[in-house]
Amino acid sequence: MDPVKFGYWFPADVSTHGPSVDLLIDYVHYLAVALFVGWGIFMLYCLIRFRQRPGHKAQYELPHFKGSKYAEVAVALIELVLLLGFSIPVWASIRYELPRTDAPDKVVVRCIAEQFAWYFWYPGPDGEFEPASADRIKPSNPLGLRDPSRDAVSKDEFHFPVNRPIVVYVTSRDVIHGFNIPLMRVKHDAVPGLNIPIWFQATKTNDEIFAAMSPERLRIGPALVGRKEPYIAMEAVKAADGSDLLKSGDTFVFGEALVKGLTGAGVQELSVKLKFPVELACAQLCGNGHSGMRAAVSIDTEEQFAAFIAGKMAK
Amino acid sequence: MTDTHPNGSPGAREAHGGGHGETSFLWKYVFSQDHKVIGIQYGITGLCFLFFGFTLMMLMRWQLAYPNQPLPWPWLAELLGNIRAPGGVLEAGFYNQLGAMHGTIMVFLGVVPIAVGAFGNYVVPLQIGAPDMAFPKLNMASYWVYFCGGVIMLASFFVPGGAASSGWTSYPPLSNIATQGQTWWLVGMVFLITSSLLGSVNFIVTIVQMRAPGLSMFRLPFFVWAQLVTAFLLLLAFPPLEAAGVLQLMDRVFGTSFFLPSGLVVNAIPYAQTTGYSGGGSALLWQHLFWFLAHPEVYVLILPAMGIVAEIVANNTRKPLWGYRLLVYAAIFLGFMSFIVWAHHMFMTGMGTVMSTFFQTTTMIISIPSVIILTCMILSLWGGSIRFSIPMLFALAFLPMFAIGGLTGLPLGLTLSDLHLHDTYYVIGHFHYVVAPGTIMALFAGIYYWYPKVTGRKMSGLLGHLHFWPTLILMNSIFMPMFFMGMAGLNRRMYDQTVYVHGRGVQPLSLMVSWSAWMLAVAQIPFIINFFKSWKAGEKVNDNPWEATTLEWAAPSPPPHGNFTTLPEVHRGPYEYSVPGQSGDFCPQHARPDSASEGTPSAPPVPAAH
Amino acid sequence: MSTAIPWSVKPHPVTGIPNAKLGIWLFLASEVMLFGALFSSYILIRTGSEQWPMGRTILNIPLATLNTVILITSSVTMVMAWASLKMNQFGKFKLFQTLTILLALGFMVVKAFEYGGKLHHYEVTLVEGSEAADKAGALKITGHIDHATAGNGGAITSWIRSRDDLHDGKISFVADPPAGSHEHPAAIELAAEDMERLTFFGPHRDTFFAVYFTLTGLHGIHVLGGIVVLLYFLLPGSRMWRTDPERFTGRIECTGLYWHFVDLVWIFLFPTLYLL
Amino acid sequence: MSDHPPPAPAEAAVMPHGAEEVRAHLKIYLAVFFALGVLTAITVGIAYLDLPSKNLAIAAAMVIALVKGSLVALYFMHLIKEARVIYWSLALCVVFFAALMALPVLTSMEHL
Repeated sequence: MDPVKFGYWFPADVSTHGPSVDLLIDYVHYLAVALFVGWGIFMLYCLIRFRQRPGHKAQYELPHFKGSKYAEVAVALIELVLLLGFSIPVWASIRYELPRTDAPDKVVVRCIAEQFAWYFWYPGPDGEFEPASADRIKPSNPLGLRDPSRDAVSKDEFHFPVNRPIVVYVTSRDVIHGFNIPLMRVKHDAVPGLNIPIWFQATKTNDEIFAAMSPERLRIGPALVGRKEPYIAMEAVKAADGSDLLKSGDTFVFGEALVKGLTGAGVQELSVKLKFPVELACAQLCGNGHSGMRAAVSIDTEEQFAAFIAGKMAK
Repeated sequence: MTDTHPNGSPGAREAHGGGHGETSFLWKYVFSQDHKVIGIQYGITGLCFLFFGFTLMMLMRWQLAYPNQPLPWPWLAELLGNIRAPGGVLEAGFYNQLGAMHGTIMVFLGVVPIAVGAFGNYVVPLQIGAPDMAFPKLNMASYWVYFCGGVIMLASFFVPGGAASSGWTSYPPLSNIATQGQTWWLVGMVFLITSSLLGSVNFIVTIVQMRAPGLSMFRLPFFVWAQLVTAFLLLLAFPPLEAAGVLQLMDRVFGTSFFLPSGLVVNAIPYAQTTGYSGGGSALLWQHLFWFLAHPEVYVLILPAMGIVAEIVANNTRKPLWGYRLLVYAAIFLGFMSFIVWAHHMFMTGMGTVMSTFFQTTTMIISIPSVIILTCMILSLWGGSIRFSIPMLFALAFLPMFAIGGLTGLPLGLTLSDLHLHDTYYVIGHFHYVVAPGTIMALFAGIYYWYPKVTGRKMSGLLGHLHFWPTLILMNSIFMPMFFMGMAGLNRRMYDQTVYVHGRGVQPLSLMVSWSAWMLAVAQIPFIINFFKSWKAGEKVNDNPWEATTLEWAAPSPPPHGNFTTLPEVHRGPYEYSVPGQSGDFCPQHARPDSASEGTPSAPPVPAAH
Repeated sequence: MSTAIPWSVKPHPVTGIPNAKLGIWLFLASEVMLFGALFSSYILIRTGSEQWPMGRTILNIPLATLNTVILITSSVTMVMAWASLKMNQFGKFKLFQTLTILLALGFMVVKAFEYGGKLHHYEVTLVEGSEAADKAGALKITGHIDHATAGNGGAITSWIRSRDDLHDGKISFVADPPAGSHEHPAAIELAAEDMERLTFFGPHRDTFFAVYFTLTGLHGIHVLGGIVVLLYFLLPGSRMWRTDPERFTGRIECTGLYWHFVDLVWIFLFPTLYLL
Repeated sequence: MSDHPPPAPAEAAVMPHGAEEVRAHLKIYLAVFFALGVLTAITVGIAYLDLPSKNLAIAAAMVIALVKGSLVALYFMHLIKEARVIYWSLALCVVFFAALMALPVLTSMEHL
């Protein structure tokens, strides 16, 4: 697999429909750049050739330009091709085909967003979702299920198996949120009152992505305290007194003590990898905690996914 | 000739002056009914709001460049107070207030009032040879209603909980459950909408009814056409937002549920338990009503800018605009289509395939007239004798900047590519290219261009260059990186983008954007100096310093009350530059055919000062 | 000499109308979009709702019909007022203008009764399984709070959204007569803990009432605005008749256009809210 | 008072409501009033008829309202004989009104 990099252009792409999204974006940009460069060269040429100078006079009447008409027709045609060839059919297929045709191996998940957390709700072994009611909501039963032991509910951690169609019913219970996994080119608003199905299929597991990802140098500062996402240290750090603060390969979460220790040891940047490098972000402004409304996405193997569900059921 | 003049007697000016009676300072400059004074009022107020909105953004940029680090100056943190900036670090809620109010202020209190209120008010009656707007009292009222709206918006920063913080789009239910500031925002918007409605009625009537004799619709300068289309957009697109504002006020004040679906759970408690709300509304209804306005609003922002650029390009290439009629038809078509594309802002809300196909098709169609307008303007350069005056530099910069803004709209208008780019920094880059390096550059061009008409003096060229070049470069170094940030998948409205690994990847770009933004503020200093200094100390110029053809240059500078000393009569189209067989290179619209053929560049004779 | 704005009185030779007439029509066009947006919202919310009450089962049709007739009549008197000016009969103008204002006021009075009836009508949602619910035989009852018998009934003066707003924790409630009967059942005592939700028929009660109050309220504001304008032209504004009759007639024509538009809106509000 | 008298023939051509003509219109106003009253009675009557289909009832009520509205607009507001510029403005308004009425509800009905 290609190395997974972050920044400056498309992020890595681990979904089946992603390449067509990227391709369309590329094509539109080819068109845009061609037009822009064409205009730009023509404009610069005009500015130089027709600058005001002694002896040069403006022409009242111009030779007939056919070029502009051709250019406009060409733009319209290219847009038509992009529209009819890409956008409409591919969009229709990724938005509609699967939830309707019953794929036997599909995984159905419900995603419920709230300020500021994501809940992922999987049916238990019976394959049915329990009835839920807002009146039953309490910390131990965040979705208000009739019998919380019969379904699996995960908060801020989204597991699903690789190479299988995943159907997610996205909704929100307070304000509008945006369900967005940039690495999978998946995005949809979570609108209260609507339960909207979207689907996608992953092509790489979390472990493969992790292996292909280059480590990042994370700036150490007080802002890290309280972050929930687990990291894996790529270098060992010794505290000021010589004891091991972090060993290479350690899985850890930034806590107050750790950050203090790192700062005390004079560490400004730390080489780490995210344990779950695929992230789910909120795309719609949803309040003060909007930017922190993050969930980890884990693309599992079948065994990992089964273990995950079993673990959630056991609780 | 003046005796049979259907537009007024030779004494129109005196009569007009007599009409307003009072000449005290208060009535002459504060509650003036003269379109020129009102235009200047709009302009100054709009520039102040523009500056204020810019300041809000500079604050935001600190948090984005240096997430969670205290502000560099303790006095600033102290000024903001402990609620807004505890320990000098901007608070997330305050950051959202800054974001929401930056958008609102820039669009509704800054750019539109300058583009329409200031330039439209000042220039349109002059360009059509009218003594004033059709309804001077209404004109005054629309300024003061706008002013009140602005004061309400500013005051909302000081109410408990601060200003509106749900984005300039104010999507419910977030805005429904937001603090009091949102109610102030809604009331302020109702004022601003009312002001726009009054103004647009005035503009349309003025342009339709009060053109000078001989000034047929297809002899109107393109700027007037742009203002006419804009006025229709304001007239017919704003009321739905007013309706939406009323509905949200009902929701917030009287507890209705227009935008609240049943079964909401806020903070893990059923919302009905805490508020007794009934439910049954639709969260997306607001988006429909909002975007029904806000998409045409994009063209309200851009059309007057195109009008300004067209005037300046024609004047500084010393030749007629290429495809004048095509430009006019394209502008009308653009205005018309802008009413039926709005839901491309809502592709990610669960829209079905039929409607999304409809809206992406109309969106692709609307790109055609934009391409035509831009192409016409660029082709107009061909065969000219191009003067690189300061207004022309800004106008020329507008063309590629608007092109970038327009072209980057294409991937957002197609559902499939919108899938990745929706709600990311790409969107921010896109519409800022249209509005900031696009429209605002055109507004600067307009200020430099019409300044001699307003004051009788030119702005300094040296300071103009010092303003233009850094502004052009910095505008690009602010907004170009945003496309790359958006491509990387970074969502907009993020208080702290370093929460995400893909956000950390583009954090250096964020730093670059912030520094460019702060430097852009510095780059405006020459403009501010120029603007105020030239008022009294600028180079004195004659009534038509740019040797232009349109009617505003037939009036004295500054034009007196009632505008024209002799009422103009129009004999030709708006851009008769370099007409073959004439010695001068311009032929004003009002020059009589016989005197024009004599080719006196400074024709017609303008009576001595008053 | 009032102003030198061209075509402020005489019609423009090309367009055939004076400025103000074009202005008022443009304003009305924007009003069409304003009410259009509200109607559109109404349709969207109604089509999206699971059930929607028939307006005529809740609202007072006779009063609304009366109001329709009043408003139509006022439109006729308005057009007659303008026609009188055209025929140079200032006395008749004053008469018809006065009649129009009286009819408009009549409309508002009827409206006030209609609103008042709604704001004093209550709905109680009873707690499932409570004694009161068993007694009433239903979870929701509508009716009036019996101010005479409830010692603290007077405490309920303002807008009540939840039972927590009750001062004394209980009310005496007279339920509506059952269908087909006109006899009110006897008052019952309801304690706060019996009630899930207590609300009058105000805008917050449900989306039907939200739509009803918003649309009729906004229309009512338009009527009030019209009354102010009509009064102005009946009293101080009519002095202009002596100095500039043509301009005055033009102003009355514009006022009339506005007033007919208000009538027009009601013509659509009446069936969509009350009858369907 | 306006100090620019327009050419007299133009005025005659565009001002249809001379005193005589207005007098002739009075009968029309009363007829329209009568028609509006009758239509109001019909629309209330239909509502109490309990038509078999809800859509039929809506259609009937809307048709009557449209007729009534047209009468008011055409006769009281003189739209039957009005300047072209007003027709154009209103035509524009009607198109956008139609878009405003149709598109949001169509979109929401097509929601998944």
